[in-house]
Amino acid sequence: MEKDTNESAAWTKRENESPIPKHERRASEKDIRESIAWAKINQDVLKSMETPRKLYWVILFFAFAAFSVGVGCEVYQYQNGMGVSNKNNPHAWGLYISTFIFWIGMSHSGTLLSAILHLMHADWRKPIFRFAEALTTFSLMTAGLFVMVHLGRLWQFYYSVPYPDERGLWPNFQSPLLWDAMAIFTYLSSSILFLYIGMIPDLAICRDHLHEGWRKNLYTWLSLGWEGTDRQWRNFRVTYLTIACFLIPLAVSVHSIVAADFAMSQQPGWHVTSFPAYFVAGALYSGCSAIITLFIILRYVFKFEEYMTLPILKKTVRLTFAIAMIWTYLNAVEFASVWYSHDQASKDVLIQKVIGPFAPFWWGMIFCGSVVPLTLAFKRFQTNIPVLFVVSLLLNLGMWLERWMIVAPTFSHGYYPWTWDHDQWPGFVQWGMVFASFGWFTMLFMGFCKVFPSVSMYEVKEMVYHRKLHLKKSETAEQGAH
Amino acid sequence: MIDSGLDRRDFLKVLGWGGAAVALSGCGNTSVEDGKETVVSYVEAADYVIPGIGVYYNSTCAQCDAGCSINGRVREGRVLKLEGNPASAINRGRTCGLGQAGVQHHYNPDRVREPLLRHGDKNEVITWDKAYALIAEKLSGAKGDEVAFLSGGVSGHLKVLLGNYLDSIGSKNHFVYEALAPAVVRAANKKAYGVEMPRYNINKAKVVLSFGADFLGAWVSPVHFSQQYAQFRKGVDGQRGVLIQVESKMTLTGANADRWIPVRPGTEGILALGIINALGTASGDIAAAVKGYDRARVSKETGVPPGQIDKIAALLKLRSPSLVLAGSAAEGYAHGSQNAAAINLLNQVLGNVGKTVEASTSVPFPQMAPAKGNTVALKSLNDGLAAGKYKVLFCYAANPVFTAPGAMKFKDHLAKAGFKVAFAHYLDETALQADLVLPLDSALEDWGTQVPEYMTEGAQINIQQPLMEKLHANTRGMGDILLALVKQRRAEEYKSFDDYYAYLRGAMLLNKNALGGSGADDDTFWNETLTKGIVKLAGSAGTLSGKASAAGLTLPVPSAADVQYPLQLIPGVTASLRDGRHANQPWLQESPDPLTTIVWDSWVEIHPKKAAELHITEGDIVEVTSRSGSIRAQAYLFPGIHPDAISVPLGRGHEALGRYAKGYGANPFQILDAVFDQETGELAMHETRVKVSKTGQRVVVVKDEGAAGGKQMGRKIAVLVTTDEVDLSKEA
Amino acid sequence: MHRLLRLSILLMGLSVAVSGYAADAPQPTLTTEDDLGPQVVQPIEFPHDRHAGLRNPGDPLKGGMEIDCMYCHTYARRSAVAGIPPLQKCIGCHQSIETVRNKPRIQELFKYWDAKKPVPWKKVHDLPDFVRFNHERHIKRFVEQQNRPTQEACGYCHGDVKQMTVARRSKALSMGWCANCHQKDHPVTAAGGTPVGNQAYWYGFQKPVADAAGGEYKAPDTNNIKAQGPNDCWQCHK
Amino acid sequence: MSVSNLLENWAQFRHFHPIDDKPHDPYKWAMSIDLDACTGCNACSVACYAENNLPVVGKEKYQHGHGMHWMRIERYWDEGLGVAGGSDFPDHGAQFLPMMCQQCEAAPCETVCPAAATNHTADGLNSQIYNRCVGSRYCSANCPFKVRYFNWYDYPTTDNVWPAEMNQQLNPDVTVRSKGVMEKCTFCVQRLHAAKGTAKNEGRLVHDGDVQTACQQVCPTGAITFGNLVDHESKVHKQWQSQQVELDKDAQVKDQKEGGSGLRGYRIFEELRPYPSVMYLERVRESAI
Repeated sequence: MEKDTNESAAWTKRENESPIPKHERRASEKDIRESIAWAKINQDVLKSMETPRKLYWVILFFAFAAFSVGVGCEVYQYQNGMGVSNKNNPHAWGLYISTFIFWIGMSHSGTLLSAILHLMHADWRKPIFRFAEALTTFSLMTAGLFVMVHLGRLWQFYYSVPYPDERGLWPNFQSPLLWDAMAIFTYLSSSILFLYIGMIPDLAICRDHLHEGWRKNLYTWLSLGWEGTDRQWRNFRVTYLTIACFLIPLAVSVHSIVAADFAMSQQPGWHVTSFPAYFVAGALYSGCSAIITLFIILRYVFKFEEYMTLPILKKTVRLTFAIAMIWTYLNAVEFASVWYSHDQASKDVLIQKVIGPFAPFWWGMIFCGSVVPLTLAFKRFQTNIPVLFVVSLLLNLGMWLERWMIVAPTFSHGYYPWTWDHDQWPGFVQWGMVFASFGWFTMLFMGFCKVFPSVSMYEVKEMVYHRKLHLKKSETAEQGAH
Repeated sequence: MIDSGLDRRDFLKVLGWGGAAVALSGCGNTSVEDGKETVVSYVEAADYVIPGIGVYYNSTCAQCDAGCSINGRVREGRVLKLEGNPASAINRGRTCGLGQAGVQHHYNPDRVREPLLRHGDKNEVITWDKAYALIAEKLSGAKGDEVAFLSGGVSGHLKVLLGNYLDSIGSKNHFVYEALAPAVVRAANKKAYGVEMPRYNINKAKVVLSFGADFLGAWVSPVHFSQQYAQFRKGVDGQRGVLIQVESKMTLTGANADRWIPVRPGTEGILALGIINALGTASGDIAAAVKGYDRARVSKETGVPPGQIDKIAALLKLRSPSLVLAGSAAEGYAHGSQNAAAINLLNQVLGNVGKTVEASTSVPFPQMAPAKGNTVALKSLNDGLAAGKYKVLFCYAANPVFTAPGAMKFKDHLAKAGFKVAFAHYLDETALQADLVLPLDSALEDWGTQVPEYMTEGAQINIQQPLMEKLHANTRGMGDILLALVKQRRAEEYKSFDDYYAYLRGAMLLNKNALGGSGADDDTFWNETLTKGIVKLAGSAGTLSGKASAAGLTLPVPSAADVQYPLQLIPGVTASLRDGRHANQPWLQESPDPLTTIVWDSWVEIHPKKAAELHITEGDIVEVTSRSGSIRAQAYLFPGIHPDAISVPLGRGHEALGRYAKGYGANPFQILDAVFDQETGELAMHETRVKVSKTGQRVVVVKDEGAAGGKQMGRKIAVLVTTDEVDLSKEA
Repeated sequence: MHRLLRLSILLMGLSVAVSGYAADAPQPTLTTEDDLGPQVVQPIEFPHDRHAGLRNPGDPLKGGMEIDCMYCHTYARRSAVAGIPPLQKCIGCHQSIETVRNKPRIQELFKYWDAKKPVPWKKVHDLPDFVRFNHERHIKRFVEQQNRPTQEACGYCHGDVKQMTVARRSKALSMGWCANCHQKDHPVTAAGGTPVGNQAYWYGFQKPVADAAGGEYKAPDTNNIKAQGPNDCWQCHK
Repeated sequence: MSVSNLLENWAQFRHFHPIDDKPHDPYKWAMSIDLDACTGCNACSVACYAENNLPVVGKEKYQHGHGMHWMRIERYWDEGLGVAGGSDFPDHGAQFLPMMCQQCEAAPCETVCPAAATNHTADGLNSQIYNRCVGSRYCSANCPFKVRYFNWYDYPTTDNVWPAEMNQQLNPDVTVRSKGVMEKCTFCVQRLHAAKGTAKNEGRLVHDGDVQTACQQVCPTGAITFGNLVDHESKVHKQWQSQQVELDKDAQVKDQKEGGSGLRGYRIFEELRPYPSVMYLERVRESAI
C-alpha cells in the first residue's frame, strides 16, 4: 500500500517537472493512469461521500423546493380532478405521459453502460457505470411517479395490478399499459438489485473505512459480510453477470413496451411498426446525453478528473454520436413510412407537426436531436467540457420535445376532424409536475452520491490493474523486440 | 298512466318520498354500508306507486306555444324526464330540445319562491293574503281603463278566467304580446286564405319553397313540422321531397335545404314575383302585376342568379303539389305584409291552396281559442305607458323589458305605471321593475288547459296537470291566483270553486258532452281526460276563402346602400332559446347552436368575405351599432349569411333571470330600431341597419366545432349523395 | 451452483407455486356466520322474529307468526328496489291487534302514523351507489319460477331474518360474493322450476351456437343447459 | 375468480368477430341513423342530458374542451365551400351528423383499458364500468371517434352543476359519475336492462319497440332507429339488411358494385375495423336543383 502511495507521489512529481512529459502525453489519451494507487482511489471516492459542503445543501433545498411544487400540484389535482391540469377531450394525456417516456428513456443509459458494455468487455465504462446505473434507477422512480400522477383515480390504481382479489377480477392483460406497469416494475426492481449487488464490494470498503455511526451500521448491513474472499468474488461475478444478462432484454423490452403503448393503439402517428426500435434508440440517446451531463458535473464537483477522464468522455461522446445518427435515421424511416403509406390521417398528423401549430417544437426537436449532435463529430468538441455540457443538455431537451411530439399531435389531430384542437397548451399543473420531476430526480441522485460511492472503486482498481498488466506485457514485448 | 279511479288529488297528497330525502345515486357511498343512510318510506301508498318503477302522466309542454303533449316519467314523487305523448297529433310522441329542458324550468334553483314586495332593489317577502290585499287596494284606486294586463299568448280556461277578471275590473286593456309571433304572416294569410293559420301539409308536398320559414327550428310548430318533413323526405309516390329555402341568414331549415338561396335582405317578395313571372302560368291581374319582374330585374334586385330563378320555376312546374311558406325572414320588414302577400300569391298561382294548404279546424269553444300574441300589443301598451295612462299593470308570461326594442324605451315608460304586478317564475328583467312579484308554479306542477294555435288533425284541448307535488310551498298556479283575484270582485259567482282545479274540473264537466264524454259519469270522464292528456274535438272544419289577387301588391325596390349603417341586422331565432325566456335552463345554454355550435354566448354572424373586408376574424369582439344603441359580441365567420347582413341570436344577454342566463352574451333586442310593418303595424324585426366595428378585444369562441371547422378532411364521416346516385325505393 | 443462486431459485419457485395456487384456488367464501354487519339502531326496534319466525305451538304469544317476507316487503317482487313497506301497512294490521296496542313500540308507531310522518328507518343492506341489485328478478327466478320458499330465497342475501329482531346484515354483499353465486351452474330445470322460454340462455354469458346452416335463431336445448347468473358488468353497474 | 376461470372467460370476452364464432344471441343492439331525416335540431343531445345525468359544465369548462355531450351533433360544410373554385355560400345547406359511441364490435377502447373497465357485453354493447375505471384515459386516446368523455372535475360537487332542486331531476337508474372516470354513450343501457328484465319476467324476448333509447324517443323526425339486430323482425335489422350493411365486414359488398349500389348505408371508419354498431344513411341532395 505504502509503495503505491509513493509511486503515485512520484508520478505527480514527474508531471510537475516537465511541461509535457512523454508519459503525460500518452496519459492524456489513456482512459486511466495505470500507476494510480489503489489507496488513492479509495481515498478519492470516499472523499466524495464526506459531509457535504454548504452548496450541496443549497442545491438540495432547491431540488426539494422544486419537488414540493409538484407535490402541491398533485394535491391540487387530486382534490379537484384532472381538469386543473388543463387537459381535455381529445388531449387526454399531455405532458405526464410524454415526460414519463422521457424519464423511462433516460433510464436506458445505465443498463447500456453497466450491462451491455460489461458483456462486451469495454472496460472504459468502469469508472462511470455506477452513477449511470443510479441514473437508471432514479429516472425509473421518477417515471413511475408520472404513471401515478397521470391516473384520474390514483386512489384506485390497484385495479390495474394483477392480484387475486375478492371481486374475482383481473386487470386487462391485453392492455399495453398493464405490460408497461409490469415491465417498469420488473426493470426497476432488477435495476435496484443490479445497482446494489454491484456495489457490495465497495460497500465493504466503505464499511472498513468507518468506525462508528449510522453509516457504519448501514454499510455493515448492506455489504452482507463481504470479506473479499476468493469464493465471494467468484460468486459475486457469476451473480453480477447473470443479472447483467437478465437486464439487457428487460431494458430493451421496457422501452419497446412503452412504444407499444402507442404502436398497439390505432391512432394515426402512433400506429407505427418501427416505434419500438425508435423508442429504444431514443432512450439510449437521451440516456447517453444525460450521462455526459452528469459525467461533467460529477467530474467537476467531486474532482474525479483522475477517473472520469477525458478519453472516457470522448468514448461516451462518440457512442452518443453514433446513437444520435441511428435515431436520426429511424426518425427519417418513420416519416418516410408515413409519407409513402397512403394513410391520410397519419400524413395529416405529420403535416401538422412539420408546418402546423406544433412546428416550432417539432423543428426544435429536429434541431436538438439531429443537428446539435453533429458538433460531437468534431474531435475538438469531443473533449471540450463546456461545449459538451451545453450540447448534452440540448440533446436532452430535444429528446423531451421528441416525446411531446409523439404524444400531443396525435391527440390534437386524430382520426376525427371534428374534435381537432390546436390550442391546447399544458396548464401550470402539468408544467409544475414536469419541473418537480427534475427536483425529485436531483434529490434522489444527490442523496445517492453522498451515501453510496458514485464511482465503483473495485472496478476502477480492476481497470488499473488490467491496464498495468497490459502495459507491463507490452513493455516486455517491446523490450523483447529490442 | 292511471286507469284506476283514484282521484288525482288524493294521489298528490300521498306522493312524496319523504320530501327532501332524495338520494343522489353515485356520488354517495362507495362500499357496503349498514345503518348510515336513512330510507324513508311512504306513509300511505297507492297501489300503483312502487319505488323504483316509473309512473307516467300526460300533460302539455309549456316551453313554447306549439302545444305538444308530453308524458312525464315520475319516480318516487319526482318528475325525471319528459317524453312526447304518442297520442297527440301535434307531436306524436316526439319533443324538441326545448321541451326536454322543461324539467329544468321546474327544478330551476332560481325560481321565485315567495311573494315579493319590491322596494327599489330590495325584496320583502310577504304573504299571499297581503299580496292579494295590496292588489285589491291598488285596484280600488284605479278606474277600469287605468288597469292593463300584459300577457303572452294565453288560451283555454285561463284565458276565460283572465277575461272574466278584466271584465270584473272593467278593463279592456288586455295586451297579448309575443316577441316572436308570426303576426304579419297571420294577417297576410287571413287576406289570402281567409284564415290566419291554415294547415300546411309539408308531407304532401313534393317541393317546399320556404321564404325564411324556419319550420324545423322555431317556427309555429316545429316538432310537428319536423315529422311532416321526415315524411316529405321519404317522398310522396316515391319521389323524395325537395326543400328550397330562401333567406338572408341560414336557419336550421335552411341548413337542411337541398338548395339554400341567400337573397338580399328584404327582397323575398320580389323573388316570389319573379318566380311567378318565370312560371308564366299566371293570368289576369297577377300576370300584369308580375310583368315587370323579369329575371334580369329580379336577379339584380335579389342577388339570385337568373338561372336559379328559372330552375326553381321549372322544378315547381314539374313537381306538384308544392308548398310555399312565408316565414319570419320575409315578414320582418317594413314591407313585410307585401312580402308575405307576394309569397302567398305564389302558393295560389301554383295551385297549392286546398292541396298542401288546407283550412284548419277551429275549436268549438271560441272563448278558449288562443289569444295570439303580437308586437302591436306591445306598441300600444308602450304608448299608453308613455302617456302615463295606467295605474296598475299586470304582467304575465312576457318579459317586455328584455324583449322590447331598445328604441321603444319600454323600461323607462314602464316606470310610469303606478303599480306593477309581475306573475313570474324567475326574477326576470320585467319582474325586477315590478312592485309586486308573485311566484308561479312551474308548468309541471300546475293545472291548466291549452288550445294550440296551430292544430293538425281536428281540434284539440290539451290538459296540463301536475306531475309532482309542488317544489316550493309558496308558489301558486296562475289559475289559482286569477281565481283568487276574481273572487275579490265577484265572490258570489266563483264561491263554489275552492281552487282552480275545481274550476277546471267543473268547467270541463259542464261541457262533458261536447268534449266527447257523453254517457260517462263525471269521475270516469275526468280521469280519462287526465289520463289521455288531450281532449280531441271534432271541431268544425273551416274552408279557405279568398282568391288569388295581386291587388295592392307593391314591393319597394331595395334601397341603395346606407353609408353610415351599411349592414342589415337579422336577429337570429334559435330553436332552443327563442325570445330568451328559457335562457336559465342550462341544458339549453350548453346545447350547441346547430349551425355555429357556439354555447353559452352570443355571437355576430358575418360572412367570411365581409369579415375579410372589415378585417374581422373569428373571436374578435365587435361592436354592433344601430341608430338605437350598440351591443358587443364575439364575431363568428359564417358562410350561411348574405354579405350585406349580420345576424345576432336572440335570447341571450340577460341582466337578470338567473345564474345560467345572467351575463351570458348580448341582447340584440336592445338595438332594434322601432320600425313597423306598414300594413299591420307589427314590429319589423329585420329592419334595423347597423355598422360593425372592431373593439380590439379578442376571445376564444366557445364552441363544439373543432379546429378543422366544418371540414371532414377527406374522411368519410358525414356522407352526401345526390338523388341521381341513390335509389330510395330499395330501402326498407 | 452457488448456494445463493440455488436459494434464490428455490425461493422464486416457491413463490410462483404459492401465488399460482392462491390465484387458482376458489376464493374463500366470505359469508360465514361471523361476517355480520354492525348492529343498526332503528327508530323502532322491529322484531322480525316475532313477525316471520316460526310459530311456537306451546305458547302462541311467544313464537313467531310465520308471515311471508313478501307480505310486508311487497315491492321486492315488483321492482328492482325493495323499498320499505309504507307505514299504512303496519297500521293496517296493528290497528286491529288490541293485545299489543299499548306496547311502547306500537305506541311509537302510532305516533308516526298520527303525525303522518314516515318512520326514518336506517338502511341495513346498503349497497354502494354504483351497484344495482334487482330484487324483482331474483324473486321471479327463485320463488316464482323455481318454487323455492320465500325465506330461503330472500335468505340467500339477507340471512336468516326470521331469527333476528332488528335486521342485521349477515352476508358480505361484496362483489366477489355476488359473483360467486352467479358463477355457479344452476340447472334450469331445478326441482320445481320450469324453463321459461329460452331463459337458460339469458342467464349465461355462455352463448349457445345458433343454427349455423339457416342462420335462423333457434332456442337452445334447455334440458342440457345450466344457467348462470348474468356475468356482464353492466348487469349491476350502470 | 380463479386463473382457469380467467383464461376461460378471456376466450369468451375477447373475441374479435362476434358473428363468426360466437353469434350474438339473442340480442345485438344496433342503431341506424338516417342523415337525410336528421335536421340537426339537438333534441337528442338534450334528451341524453336528461336521461343520463350528464353534467352541464359551464362556459369556461366547455371552452377547455370539457363538454360532456355523449351525443353530439356535428355540422359539416361541403368541401367546396369557401375555397377557390367553390361557392361562397353553403348552397346545399349543411350536413349534420349525430355522433355518439358507436358500440364497436372490435372496440379499440376495450383492448387498451388496463383495468378492464370497458368490456364487450354479450348483447354487443361496449360497457363502461365507472367504478372500475382508474382514469388512465387510454380508451379515449385510442377511440377513433373521440366519443369518450372524461370527468375532469367532480361535477356532482361543483357549483351550479346540480344545485339544490336541480339534483332531484337526476335519473336514479343511472350512476352519477364522480371525478376521474371515463364515460360515454351506453345506448341507454338502463332502459335495455329494464326491458330485458320485463321480458324475462314474462318469459319472452324483448320485442322490437319495447325499448327505445332516449335520443330515438325524442327525435322529431324519427331519424334514429334502434333495436335488436338479431331479431329479423326488427326495424333496425330490416334497415341494415336492405342497405346491405353487415356487422362483421370491414368493406361492404354493396360498395364494390360497379357504379355504386344506389344504397345509402355506411359505417364510419369501417376501414379501421372497429365494426361499429351504428349505421348511418347518407344525406341526400336533390340533383335537379
